[in-house]
Amino acid sequence: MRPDLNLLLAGFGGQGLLFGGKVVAYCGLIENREISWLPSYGPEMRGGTANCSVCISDEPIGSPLVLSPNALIVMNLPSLEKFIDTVEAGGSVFIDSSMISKRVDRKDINVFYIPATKLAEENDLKGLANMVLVGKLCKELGFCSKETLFAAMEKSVPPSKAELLEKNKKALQIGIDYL
Amino acid sequence: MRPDLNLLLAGFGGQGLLFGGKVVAYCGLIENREISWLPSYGPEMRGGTANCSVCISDEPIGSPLVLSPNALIVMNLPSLEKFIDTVEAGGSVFIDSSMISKRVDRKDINVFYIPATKLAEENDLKGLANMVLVGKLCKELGFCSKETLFAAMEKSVPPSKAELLEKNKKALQIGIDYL
Amino acid sequence: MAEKVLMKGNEALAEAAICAGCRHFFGYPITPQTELAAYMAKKMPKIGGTYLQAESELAAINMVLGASAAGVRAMTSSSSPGISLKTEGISYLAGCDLPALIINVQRGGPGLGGIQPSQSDYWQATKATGHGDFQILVFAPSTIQEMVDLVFLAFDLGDKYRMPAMILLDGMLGQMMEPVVLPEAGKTVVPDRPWAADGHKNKRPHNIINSLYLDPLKLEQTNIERFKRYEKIKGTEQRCEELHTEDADIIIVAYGASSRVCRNAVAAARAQGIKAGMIRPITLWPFPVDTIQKRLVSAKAFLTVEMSMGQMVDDVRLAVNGAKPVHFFGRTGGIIPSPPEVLEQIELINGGI
Amino acid sequence: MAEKVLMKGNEALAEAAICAGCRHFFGYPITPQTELAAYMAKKMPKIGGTYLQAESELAAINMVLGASAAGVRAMTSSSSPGISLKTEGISYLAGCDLPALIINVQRGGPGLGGIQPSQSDYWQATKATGHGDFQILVFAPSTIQEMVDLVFLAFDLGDKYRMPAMILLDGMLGQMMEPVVLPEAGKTVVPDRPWAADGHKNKRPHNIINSLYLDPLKLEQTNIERFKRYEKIKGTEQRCEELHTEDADIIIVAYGASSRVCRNAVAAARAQGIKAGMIRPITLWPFPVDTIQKRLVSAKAFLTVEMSMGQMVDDVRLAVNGAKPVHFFGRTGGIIPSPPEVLEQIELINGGI
Amino acid sequence: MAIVYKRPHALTDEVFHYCPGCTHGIIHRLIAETIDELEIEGCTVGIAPVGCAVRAYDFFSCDMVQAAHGRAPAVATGLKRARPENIIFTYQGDGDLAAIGMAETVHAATRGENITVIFVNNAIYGMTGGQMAPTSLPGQVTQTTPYGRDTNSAGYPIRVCELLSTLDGVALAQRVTVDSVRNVRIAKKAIKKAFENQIKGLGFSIVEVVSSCPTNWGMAPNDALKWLQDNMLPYYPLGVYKDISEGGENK
Amino acid sequence: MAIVYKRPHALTDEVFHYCPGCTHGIIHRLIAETIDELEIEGCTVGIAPVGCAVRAYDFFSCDMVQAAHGRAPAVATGLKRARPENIIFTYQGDGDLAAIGMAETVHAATRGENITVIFVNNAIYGMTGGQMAPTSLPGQVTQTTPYGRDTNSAGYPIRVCELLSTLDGVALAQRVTVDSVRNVRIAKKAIKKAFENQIKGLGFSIVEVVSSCPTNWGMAPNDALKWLQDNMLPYYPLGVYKDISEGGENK
Amino acid sequence: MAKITVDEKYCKGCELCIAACPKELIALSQERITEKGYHPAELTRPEECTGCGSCAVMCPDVAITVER
Amino acid sequence: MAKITVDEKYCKGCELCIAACPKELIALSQERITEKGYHPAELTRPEECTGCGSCAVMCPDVAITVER
Ligand SMILES: Cc1ncc(C[n+]2csc(CCOP(=O)(O)OP(=O)(O)O)c2C)c(N)n1
Ligand SMILES: Cc1ncc(C[n+]2csc(CCOP(=O)(O)OP(=O)(O)O)c2C)c(N)n1
Ligand code: SF4
Ligand code: SF4
Ligand code: SF4
Ligand code: SF4
Ligand code: SF4
Ligand code: SF4
Ligand SMILES: [Mg+2]
Ligand SMILES: [Mg+2]
Repeated sequence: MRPDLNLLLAGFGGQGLLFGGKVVAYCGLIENREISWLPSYGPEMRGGTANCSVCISDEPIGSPLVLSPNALIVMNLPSLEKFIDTVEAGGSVFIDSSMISKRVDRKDINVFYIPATKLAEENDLKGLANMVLVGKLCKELGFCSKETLFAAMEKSVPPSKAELLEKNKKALQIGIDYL
Repeated sequence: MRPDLNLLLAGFGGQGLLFGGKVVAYCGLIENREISWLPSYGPEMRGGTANCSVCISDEPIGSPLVLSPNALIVMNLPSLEKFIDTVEAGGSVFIDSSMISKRVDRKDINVFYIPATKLAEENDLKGLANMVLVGKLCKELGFCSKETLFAAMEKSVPPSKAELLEKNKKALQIGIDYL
Repeated sequence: MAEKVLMKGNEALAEAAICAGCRHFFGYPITPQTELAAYMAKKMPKIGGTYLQAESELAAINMVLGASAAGVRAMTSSSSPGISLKTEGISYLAGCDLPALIINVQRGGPGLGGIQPSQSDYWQATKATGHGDFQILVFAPSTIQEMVDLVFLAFDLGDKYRMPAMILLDGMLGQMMEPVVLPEAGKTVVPDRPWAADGHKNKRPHNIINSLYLDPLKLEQTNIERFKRYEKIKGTEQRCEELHTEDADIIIVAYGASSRVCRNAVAAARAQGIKAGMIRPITLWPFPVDTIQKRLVSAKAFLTVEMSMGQMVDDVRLAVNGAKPVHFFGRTGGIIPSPPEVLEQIELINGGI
Repeated sequence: MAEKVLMKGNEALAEAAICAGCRHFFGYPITPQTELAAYMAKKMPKIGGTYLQAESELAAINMVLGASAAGVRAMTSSSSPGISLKTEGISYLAGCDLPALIINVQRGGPGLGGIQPSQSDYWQATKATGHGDFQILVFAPSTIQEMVDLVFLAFDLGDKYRMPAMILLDGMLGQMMEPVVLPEAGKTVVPDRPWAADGHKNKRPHNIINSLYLDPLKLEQTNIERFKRYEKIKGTEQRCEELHTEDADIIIVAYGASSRVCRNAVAAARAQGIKAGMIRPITLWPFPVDTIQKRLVSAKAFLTVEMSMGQMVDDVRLAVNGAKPVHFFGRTGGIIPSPPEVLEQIELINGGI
Repeated sequence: MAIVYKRPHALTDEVFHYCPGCTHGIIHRLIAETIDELEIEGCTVGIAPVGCAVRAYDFFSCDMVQAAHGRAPAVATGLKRARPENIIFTYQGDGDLAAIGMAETVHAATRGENITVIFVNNAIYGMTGGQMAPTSLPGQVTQTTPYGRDTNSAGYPIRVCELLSTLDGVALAQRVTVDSVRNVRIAKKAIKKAFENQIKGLGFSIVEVVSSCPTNWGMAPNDALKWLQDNMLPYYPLGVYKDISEGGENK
Repeated sequence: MAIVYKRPHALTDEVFHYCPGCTHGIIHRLIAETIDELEIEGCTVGIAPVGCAVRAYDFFSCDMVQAAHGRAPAVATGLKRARPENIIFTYQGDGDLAAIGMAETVHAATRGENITVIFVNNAIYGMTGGQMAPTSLPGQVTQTTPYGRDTNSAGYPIRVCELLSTLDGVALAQRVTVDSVRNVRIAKKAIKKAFENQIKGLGFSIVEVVSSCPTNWGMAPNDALKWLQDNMLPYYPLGVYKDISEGGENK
Repeated sequence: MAKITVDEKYCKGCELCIAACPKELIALSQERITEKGYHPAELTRPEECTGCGSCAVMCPDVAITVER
Repeated sequence: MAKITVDEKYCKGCELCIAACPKELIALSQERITEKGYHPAELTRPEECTGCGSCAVMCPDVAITVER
């Protein structure tokens, strides 16, 4: 049995976290596993916090709400502060270090600092920091093959938006390549 | 203990049966007994059947709906046909014989035929046949004194309508006097 | 003692509300409660009160909400379909912790149904007068005198616990006449409402009447606090009448119009030697669970009689919790059961115990 | 087999309804069901169907009534406050014996409440979606695939028994995504509706869709006949899932979103040797009384878990009828209970038996 | 001799349950005559309101649906969207259409819903025993305005045709009455046009019929018509308020 | 130097939860300035709608009530009847006032209910994420008219001021906008008049403010104002539709 | 020659036809009473009826058939 | 002499004030970022401000104080 993924993606609304989660969910779907994806918004009208739970498992998924993630993608400071202590021991955290300067104290988890926003902007991929982080997540956790990841991306972007697809793939690749 | 009165007044809407019942109810009230008054209308918009249950008792009244009357005032044929068999043995029936030409077969009840509508019209009391019947009822059953009956009438007619009161009293008296 | 007068139930409710200090009535016409509104329309202008015929039941209940938010005693009345239309508003009243008196003179349903008396909105009144977790106080008078008394109680408890109260009756009680004694004015005092939205007069922080809590933890907290109040009410405000229950083998549970019929049936059963009795809930919520449970030892069976297909019987079953058999007899659609019908049920059960 | 696609619950409901031949959707926007209407707005014009944004929930449910009266499959969707506004119309649908699909994506209440998931409209759905004596079919999916399947079942049973059906879910299920397989078109056939008001074409007497019966005996008769159908449904249409109930000491009863949490909790309890199991009602009305009663012998205690202050627990108690203890654990106001919280309750109960 | 007037086919044999002299009956007949003349009985579905006309479903021979109070336009919308080939009409009183159903009325109108609305304005709630209606006149005594409608507290009457004619979706808004032979004939024409508009797909057509309620006005039927002429017509001027059909003229 | 513009007292310190550039904020400020200038904060009770402005109760310093969707005029009626000495205003969106609340709006207006209604017409349901409103323009793309509002199936927009100005109870019906400094100043005057009318007891006053929703229109705030000028103003002409106050002029 | 027939099943004696007849030919029967208890309308001078139909146009209970 | 003050607690960088200023004196700060993550408005050439208040009139978040 492959290990479960209990992923939480957290940050501001508008950072594409829900979409990022969807791509990850599709990875599970393609590999014929059980999956769930669940968004959650804060009480603000716009620009508030937004996060997204993704579960991938070989067993039917009970609660789709990830309370103790074994993987966390985080794109703003309030979310880091809110969720860092909920990460399971041994879990992995992916931090957009262009948005968050703070460092994590916990020693029982793996923390990756990726200047995702900066990387994206440098590569003319404004707004695709989310995909850089997803690329890195996939590479580090190996919950699916690179082919699956790209196939998932293809499923997630409507065929009408081909140019968007290319950009997203590029962003994934940057994440995969980032050391 | 005085005997219970379970009175049903039945006929067309507009014949004043509900008001007639109210006067009887007030008789009970004045003599400090338990009373109830309950109207019932048919499904027609106007001109349909209308009837009214009045209970007077020395015990608290349970169901105010009179299903087996010991007194029945009836002012049209359909009502007579509908209710005549429900009258308790030994009960009394008061029939407006100007409206109903039919005679009652039952031998176990007392039947009074009063040409109430005719009497009323002859005395310039159009529309007060109801009171003629109530007068007769009171006289025959003696459930209250004549004073009480007239006092009840006074309670039932708003003081602003003095001339109406007089007419009503006159109609009662005609009923009392009718042999 | 004040004089006994003969009044229709609907009119007695109206007069009692006025005696209890209510000066704000908002309603929409519907049979069989029209006399109530007509009475208000006649009286209110004379005493400086408000009778307002709203454009709909929805508007009426929200006018009540506005008036109650402003800190006055306010009420509305309607009948079954109209109450359905008020459910959103009643849920808002509960969510805003506002008192208000709602009268439901029930008629037969579902849909347009009929205009004859019924008790088929029991579940709606006691479990779901709207969406969400909440309760309202529900009173079930069975005489016109009791209607008057319960109007006072409904206003007083509604104020005390800051929650809506309903008087649940039916077309029969609404339209019958019985003698009543109206209480003297001043029997009840409208309490201060420091929480009301009546203008802060630059003397206090602004008051907010609201049921929105975007933070679910806060919303849960308000619910939990409200339910603590409900628990307290369950402990102190259950009311019922017991009739010959001490030695009863068969205990009827019935309220309102059907309890009157059952009163005759119990008498008839006793007359033929059957030990029947009755528990007559006066509060439907809180349901008089304690009294029913008190009688669990002595009673051999329960019989619930309703003018419905069977609704309150579930609350009786929940109270009895399997300890004794619970039977049901009902008529619906506007039919009032007859004492002999109920007696027959008693006899049947008596044969089986 | 058809391909698995990833869909939001709300969208899956919409697509399933279209697959089931529904071409008439009438709704009014409300969170958290907006995706459903948006999906319909996108799809219906492409397939010659009707998406109509009504002026209100009241209008929407009555449009559904009109369309259903005309003989087509029609539906609406809303969330808690909007459902309260539909209760009069739902009572009319029931009184007219019309099928219709109503979706309630519940949110926290009372009043405006919040927009987070909740299960606090259980009583409303199962006991009083309006005034009068009536029931509607109530389905409680717990996965997106099951939503799709239950949409079909709701339409089919609604047609079969000529009554409204509700799918009761919550914001969590409405907005999450899971893989689903959509059924092939043609899996369900919209049956003939000889009773419909679709024009008599001079070929038959006029059809009347009506819920008014001025004669109480007739109204009672329609109610009694409807309740006979209900009895039949109770006998044949109870549905639930059992999880490890055969040997379970503690049986959780939970539906929808909370049942998913409980699934984790049951697994965790089993992992530490506690014999926990779950009965997951799929139909809330008819409630799966039979299954609960079947497990009365072996189970030592029941635990009802809801996202409310405790509503379904009464139905569990009625089914258990005092034979075993029935416990309750709930969160409300938009809070989803966590598996550890539920586990704790299981442990507590386990310590006590 | 040939029969020149008789009961239309589109009426059943049932005796109306209306009070003697109630103009609801005249309006029923005009609708039925129209259905006969347009030969649409087989495809017409009528909607009975909650109000005195609630039992209209027993009186018309076409298929009928009984709608909740005020919701007839919504029900009509559902029927029409489901079966656009059918002819759908609602029959509504002033309480139904202009009080509780105001939102449904305005919105069916602004949507240009292709239906026909027959609106019976008798300035009272007939069925429930004579309460104030949104169209009750200032000063009018009703059960709920026992001292006469006081516009200060009970507001002003609504002129429905004037209100609706501001909306783009309305094809026809005409006010007629049935107080005299001449006006009944005009009313008939208006009703017929309202049905023809629907056949042509022109959109929402409403005919407001100023009517009487002898019972709740407390008058003999002919006196009621006189009261209508003297009191209602000045407040509710007859005429065409909007008409987009060929040759149509607006006020 | 003296302060010539600052936060009015009738606003609390809370940061609005509105999206950047949303004109709801401007309208809030105008109301608050009016309350300050008329010195009525202590006797004013505002009613927050269901819509983006739902949290208005947190933003105004006067007493506030949150009303059910569309029912603000009914709640206002209750408040005003209970305390006629208080100043009551509702703040409502187009979905709230013109869709679900149409009946309450028309009836509060025809009753001449002595209240002030501030009506924010942004041609969309902002709060729920951009569905069609009764005032969405023909052809306008929204979440529920993804191919543009098709008047054949989704009907025509409602012009609220035009509709309400047919009613006798209305004291003021004026349409303004807040797209420019000049128009904001006109809007302010209208709002102030609507409050003054209430103080004078003139009856129902409504100010319709043509507004923007940058988020759901999918535009930057300044672009949204441009779109408003180009598309909404031609459909919703600014001006006074009814004004019974001294020197008042009707369109 | 023309005539009207009043169907007594329907007639409620409302008198609208009476007021409508330009020739004042209709009256309520003083003797006859219908099943519902109304005095029905009847043509008093049949020979004068023109069959104009005014009575039928005004009859709210659709009780009148006119032949001409 | 006149000046405006933008309260960064309120400013959401919507740019309405920028378009409103007749003298085009306002711009979003490129460096500064508010707690809510917006670039706030600031007065670029303070000496030219007339205190006309146009910016404050248009500010939807009531962030601007004008002194004159
Ligand atoms: C929801 C609801 N509210 C109220 C009623 C009661 N009701 C029945 S008819 C009616 C008014 C009828 O008046 P109108 O529409 O003017 O018709 P009319 O009887 O005058 O022809 C009312 C309020 C109801 N049945 N349902
Ligand atoms: C009864 C009910 N129906 C629907 C909703 C959902 N709802 C919330 S806001 C809203 C529309 C808001 O639009 P509008 O009134 O135009 O205000 P805006 O957000 O555009 O300012 C809706 C439909 C609700 N809360 N209650
Ligand atoms: S109550 Fe009035 S409207 Fe109704 S049937 Fe009688 S006369 Fe006609
Ligand atoms: S969604 Fe639109 S109306 Fe609502 S706050 Fe944002 S911009 Fe303003
Ligand atoms: S109008 Fe018709 S119902 Fe009236 S009296 Fe003449 S025939 Fe009879
Ligand atoms: S047809 Fe003409 S003339 Fe003959 S009775 Fe009728 S109204 Fe008179
Ligand atoms: S208008 Fe106000 S909120 Fe917008 S940028 Fe300028 S100061 Fe900031
Ligand atoms: S006060 Fe006038 S000149 Fe000064 S910044 Fe504002 S708009 Fe520009
Ligand atoms: Mg009317
Ligand atoms: Mg809007």
